[in-house]
Amino acid sequence: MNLDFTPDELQFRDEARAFFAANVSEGLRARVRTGTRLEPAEYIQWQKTLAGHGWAAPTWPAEHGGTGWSPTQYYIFESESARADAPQQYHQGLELIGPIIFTYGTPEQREKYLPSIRSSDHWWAQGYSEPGAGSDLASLKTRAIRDGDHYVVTGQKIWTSYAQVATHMFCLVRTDTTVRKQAGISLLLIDMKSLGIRVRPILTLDERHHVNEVFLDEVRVPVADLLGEEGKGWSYGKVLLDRERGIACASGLRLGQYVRVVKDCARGVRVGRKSLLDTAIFRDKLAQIEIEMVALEYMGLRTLADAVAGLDSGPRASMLKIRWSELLQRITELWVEATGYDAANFALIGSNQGEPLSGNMPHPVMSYLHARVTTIYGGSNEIQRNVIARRSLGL
Amino acid sequence: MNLDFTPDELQFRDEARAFFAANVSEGLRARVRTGTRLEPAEYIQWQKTLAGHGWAAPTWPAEHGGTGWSPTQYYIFESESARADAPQQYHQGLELIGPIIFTYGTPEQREKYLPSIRSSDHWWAQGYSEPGAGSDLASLKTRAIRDGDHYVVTGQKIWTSYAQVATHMFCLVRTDTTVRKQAGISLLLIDMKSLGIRVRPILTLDERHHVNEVFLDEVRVPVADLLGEEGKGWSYGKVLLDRERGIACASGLRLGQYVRVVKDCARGVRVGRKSLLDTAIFRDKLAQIEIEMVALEYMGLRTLADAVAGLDSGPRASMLKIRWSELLQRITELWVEATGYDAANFALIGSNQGEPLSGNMPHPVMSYLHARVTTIYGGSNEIQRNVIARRSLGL
Amino acid sequence: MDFALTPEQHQLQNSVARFGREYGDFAAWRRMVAAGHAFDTGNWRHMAELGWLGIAIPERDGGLGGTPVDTMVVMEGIGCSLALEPFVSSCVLAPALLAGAPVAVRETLLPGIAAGEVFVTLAQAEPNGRFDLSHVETIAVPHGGGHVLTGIKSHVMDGATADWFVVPARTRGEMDDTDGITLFLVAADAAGLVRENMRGPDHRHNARLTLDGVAATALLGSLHDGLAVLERAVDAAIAARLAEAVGAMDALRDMTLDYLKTRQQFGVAIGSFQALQHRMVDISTACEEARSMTYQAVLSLSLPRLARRRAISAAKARVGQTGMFVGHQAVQLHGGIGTSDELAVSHYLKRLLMIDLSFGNADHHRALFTLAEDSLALEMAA
Amino acid sequence: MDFALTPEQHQLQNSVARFGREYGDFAAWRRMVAAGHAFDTGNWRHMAELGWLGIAIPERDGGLGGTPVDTMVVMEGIGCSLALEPFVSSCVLAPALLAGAPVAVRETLLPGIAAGEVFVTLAQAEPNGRFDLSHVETIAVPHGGGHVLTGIKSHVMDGATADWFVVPARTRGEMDDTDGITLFLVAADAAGLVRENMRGPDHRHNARLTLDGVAATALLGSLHDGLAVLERAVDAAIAARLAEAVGAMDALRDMTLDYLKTRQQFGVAIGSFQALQHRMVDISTACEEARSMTYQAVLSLSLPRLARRRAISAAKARVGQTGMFVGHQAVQLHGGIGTSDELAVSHYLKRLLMIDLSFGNADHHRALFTLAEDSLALEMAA
Repeated sequence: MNLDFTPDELQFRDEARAFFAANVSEGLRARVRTGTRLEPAEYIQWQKTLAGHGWAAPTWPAEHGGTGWSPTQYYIFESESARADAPQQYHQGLELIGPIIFTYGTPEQREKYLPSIRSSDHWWAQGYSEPGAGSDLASLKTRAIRDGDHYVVTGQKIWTSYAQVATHMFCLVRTDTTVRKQAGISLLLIDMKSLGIRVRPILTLDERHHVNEVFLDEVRVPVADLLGEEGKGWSYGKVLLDRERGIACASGLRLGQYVRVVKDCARGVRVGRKSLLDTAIFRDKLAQIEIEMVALEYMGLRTLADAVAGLDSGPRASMLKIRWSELLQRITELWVEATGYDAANFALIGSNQGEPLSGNMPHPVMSYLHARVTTIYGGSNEIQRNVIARRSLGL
Repeated sequence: MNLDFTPDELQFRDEARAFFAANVSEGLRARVRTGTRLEPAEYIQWQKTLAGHGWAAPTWPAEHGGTGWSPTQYYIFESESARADAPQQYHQGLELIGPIIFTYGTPEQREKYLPSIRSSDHWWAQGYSEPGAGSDLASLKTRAIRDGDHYVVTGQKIWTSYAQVATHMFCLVRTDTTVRKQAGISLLLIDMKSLGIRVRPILTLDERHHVNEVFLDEVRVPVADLLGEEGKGWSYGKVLLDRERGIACASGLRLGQYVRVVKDCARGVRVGRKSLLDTAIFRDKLAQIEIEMVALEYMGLRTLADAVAGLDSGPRASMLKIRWSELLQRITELWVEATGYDAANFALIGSNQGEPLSGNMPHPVMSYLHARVTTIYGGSNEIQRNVIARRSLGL
Repeated sequence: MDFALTPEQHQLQNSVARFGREYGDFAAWRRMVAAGHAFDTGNWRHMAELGWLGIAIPERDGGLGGTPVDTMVVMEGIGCSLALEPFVSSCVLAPALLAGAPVAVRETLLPGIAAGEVFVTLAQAEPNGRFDLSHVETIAVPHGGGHVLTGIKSHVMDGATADWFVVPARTRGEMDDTDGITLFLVAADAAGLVRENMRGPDHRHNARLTLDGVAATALLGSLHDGLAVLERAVDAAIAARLAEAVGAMDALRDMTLDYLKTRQQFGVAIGSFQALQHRMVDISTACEEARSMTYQAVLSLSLPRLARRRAISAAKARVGQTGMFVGHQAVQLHGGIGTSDELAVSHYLKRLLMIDLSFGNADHHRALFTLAEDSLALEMAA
Repeated sequence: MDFALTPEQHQLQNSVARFGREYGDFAAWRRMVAAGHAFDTGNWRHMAELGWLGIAIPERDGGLGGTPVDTMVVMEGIGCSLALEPFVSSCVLAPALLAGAPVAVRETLLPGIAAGEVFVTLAQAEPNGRFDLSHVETIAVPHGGGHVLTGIKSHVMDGATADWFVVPARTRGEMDDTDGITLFLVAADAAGLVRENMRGPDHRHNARLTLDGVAATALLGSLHDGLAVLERAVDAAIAARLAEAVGAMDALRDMTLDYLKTRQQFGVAIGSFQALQHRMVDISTACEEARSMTYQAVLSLSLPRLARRRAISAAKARVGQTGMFVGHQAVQLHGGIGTSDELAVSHYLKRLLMIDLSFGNADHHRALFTLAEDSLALEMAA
């Protein structure tokens, strides 16, 4: 049992550190430090920067154009990235469909889709949730009817992130309505330019547009874009859900960025003759969060080590998702608290409408509001607890 | 809407205050301030003091020998009692069976039992829980078979407080096994001197003996000691459970005693050059508890006002039980925390075994341990939440 | 001792509820907000006609001379319907701040406030003051028989639409001294006053003021001695604000309970899941706590200072916490749809967030509670 | 980077588990405790034979020269079986405190400790010192070539059965100075030493010492400079203690899960109720957190001081909290039976309570964490 890196790993760490130092501009760094989601163009630019260095797909095997890194290298990469206030990569193509394509896809599908995911020339959206199928994905209703060489898809998806800019959507559809629930569900790769697709923006509570409703009205999808076997889409979907939680594990490393921002903020706030950061109560709450983050970090490291050793890490991925999202919410709550009355400044109005606000506003409030989503998406924390209780505790 | 007392009520408050000032000896006060349960002899003595003043049964109507007070007078009585560090009355006879006897009992039963409850010549124990029937009381198994003028009772009760000193036990028994669950349950008043009763002490986690197992082996109970109608015992039982929660409402007033004790304790503990009470973090935690106690107090007052007005207070009684027990646990946890390393001093050993410890030990730890029971007894907090969800929220 | 409303208050409550039904349409609210309005002027006129705007104004000044309980009844309705009208600032806080003002000022402002034609608010918070009422850096210096004011007031509730500001400024002493604070009346269009308008996440229109030698219209109350009036007025405003929180919390509770009963997942209503049931119970308990705390806060306004301060700070801290709990859990239990701007749920959360912040957050008020508690203990001992 | 045990450590773990099965009978434990024994001397002898008592003692001093991970493996087993043996005080803390002791002292004590024949513990806590290691009022004055000590040590872990005490005393400076603290060895039967023995709620036998001109047997390490050694030894002891907590927590988790699956109410196993399922998940998560924290604490012992201090204090705070959570919830989910002295559940809770308290509680270590964090930041900036 040890936490030491090998000489090779240390060398890789230095390489990664140098890469981030050279490639994360002060502007991008500042942008990341606002704590809010990047714009698609920013994500794409960063992905191209990584691709230029051969680091487009840190979790993919080399044979599919990935870096072929060990889990430890991936951990080093992610922690150096977080340390440098570099952006996270946008994950839906890279983590949620890419691995399915290289695992279950045909050679043609791999060739057609994988390079564009790495280069971010394609932007993938996830078409899973439906108005009546949120936590209960297996009850989804979007129909795909075979018609010659095509499926004709009709239905409605919701909470589709960035559908407004996506070039493609991977989509769970029902190809057989005679069987129950999970059976009869297939996974289609759909070109967003197809006729019959309509995207309706949904404004979220942070007043931003990143999710959508997607209406599919007799959309014709070539049978060649069926992923894997008909009726087995559900099983691939479960792999996706598991990977999505894996992402949450890496996200844990990013919490440190928020803590740095909260500390900077609190340091600048005066309470009497002290800075807020030096008041006992505030600092104690922050310390509590930081300590819980250490626990999260080491739970993540143990999960990583299990991955290196090829072991099943049991329910720890779900636990990480729960703990990470709860901590993110508490950090952003503390951030809003630190800002004091400034939190009321969401936007200028009147003659200087649209101009930026002072003191990093409204980022703390936007981050706080956006963080409310993290205990809901990717399998709500209630669902995660159900899953742990059933699968791991046998209840 | 106002919180003012009438002139009569103010006069009563002065009377109560004077009574407690005159009748709570410094020794008794100190005993109450240890925060641990009194011994039966101490309860009995205090009950006799109250009885001597005509205040034996503050919640009973005058026609049954009670004070006939309004709910407001009862509130005044209880708050003055708490303020003076007077003991609470032992409630099982007074609150859990007395009211059933005067509501549903025969004139003979009233005459036989009520005066001795008030004078505390009888000590009543509650025979409800069984090893297989804790939260699920309706599944109790103790049988009572009619044999002439007697019931013959066989079975086992558990968690019976003070059965070792009780003169009587009110006991739920199954008189009909052909019907399901609640039906077929009757309430018997059992003389603890009856043949066939065996009491086995259960030591609880605070290392004290106040609960017991009670084994009943063909115990003959006169039919005259059936309370109310055969098979209706369950409905009286529900009244008891509701009253038990009502007691919790008054108990809320007692939390202030604990807070005073914790403050005294913390004032005497040094942290560097300060007292622990003056350190920001400790004081903040205490303030949080005190503030929640204010909320509890006013929820109690609203419940009281509803009682005065003859209104149903909905789920508030269950809410009070939940909040009171949670707060008591947090106060006693803070008390233990305040004591620091002294909390490890539970008892002297060796040559001076049995001698008292310094610094009020081991009362904080005993109180803390005993408080664990309060979220379990009288309908566990989980059951209370079920009840609120079903009855009040319609879930 | 009772918590019942008088028949008149019941009537007011019914009238508030009717008003909510008539004007409290969320789709209309969203359209209004999208159009950039600070609030609905039609609503405001109607409130004025119903006499509500004068409830906290003495009869001699053209108001109804109502009690804090009357104000509470109105504010619950406002909270319930997410109304953005500047009731607390103009109709609760301002009249209390003007309690000791010269008759001429009262005659000018108070009937106008009651009629809904004049808007007054408090400009207290300063950049380095956090939540402390006695932190006043803004300086007032005598000038031509009056005073001119210089300083920054960084967060002025409802400041974007106010005609007048009550501005605490320092007339003597050091930064955090309790002595030497004087209240001044400043016109929104006074020379030297720069106003930046900002909307909150809750869509309220607030402002930041920069005063550079601004001539005060009047001195309110007595020189150097403004803190006591300020503190009392803020306590009255807090009590009103908490009633708003109670209204918002109850609304969230009701819509969440309704959602649990109707939303189907896994073939059943999600309200059949015990973990969600227990959460819903905790939401309901939080609402009961907040209501109880608000009652005691409202009823404390007539008590001596320390008892009032203890009660108000206890309530402000706890209602803030329970409000955030209910807001967060309402969003969580609604799931995805709860995070949509199109549903009212998250707007209530944002309003509760701003209420938690207003007049100082829970940490601040726990500290004030402890101060009051210790002072009361000393008083008792003496 | 890996968290795997070596084959030897796996073997040790198996041996500890076997030991637990053979000796860890709760009924026997209760009988032993009822008979007033501090611990099971048979167990202790057996542990000595297995070599465990010398794990943290260098080979040159007659020990096995093991790593903190080896100690962790043993302590987990101790926690799991509620063993009361004074392993941490005599076999972890004492060897670390004696690291800089004269050879003669080491030769006298360490082989005896490893053999289970000598018991040494630390007498650090003082009545006014709370949890602060640098709070030393006990005075050591030179006398006849050595020192005599006067003061009170109010809580000495396993002090009732110790033969020797390591006593920090002040040789210069003021009460809370970090400089001027010197470690002395004092015999339990030294003249002028009064020992009051007390058992804890967890049935450990501790002591309170009053020293009135007690002659020290030896000075350990260098004069005035004892704090660094003390702090390092305490950190090693904390890491061991946390492994004990992890063992106790896992045991509680397992017995609670088992209870949920077997206890029937309302005609079903109570583990079918979702609210209890979710609680059980939170218990399991708390156990995972505690284990992760303990690993990082154990692995931090070789790091530079500030990094070690940060890691240890983070772990001590969090394991304390998660331990109390698991203890409380285990009792709660067991219901009435969980509060009975006859069941092991509440004894684990009491042990976890005492572990939370030992070497300073969560509040104390959050403050120390912040200190280390800030110092590390300064170091990084420099």
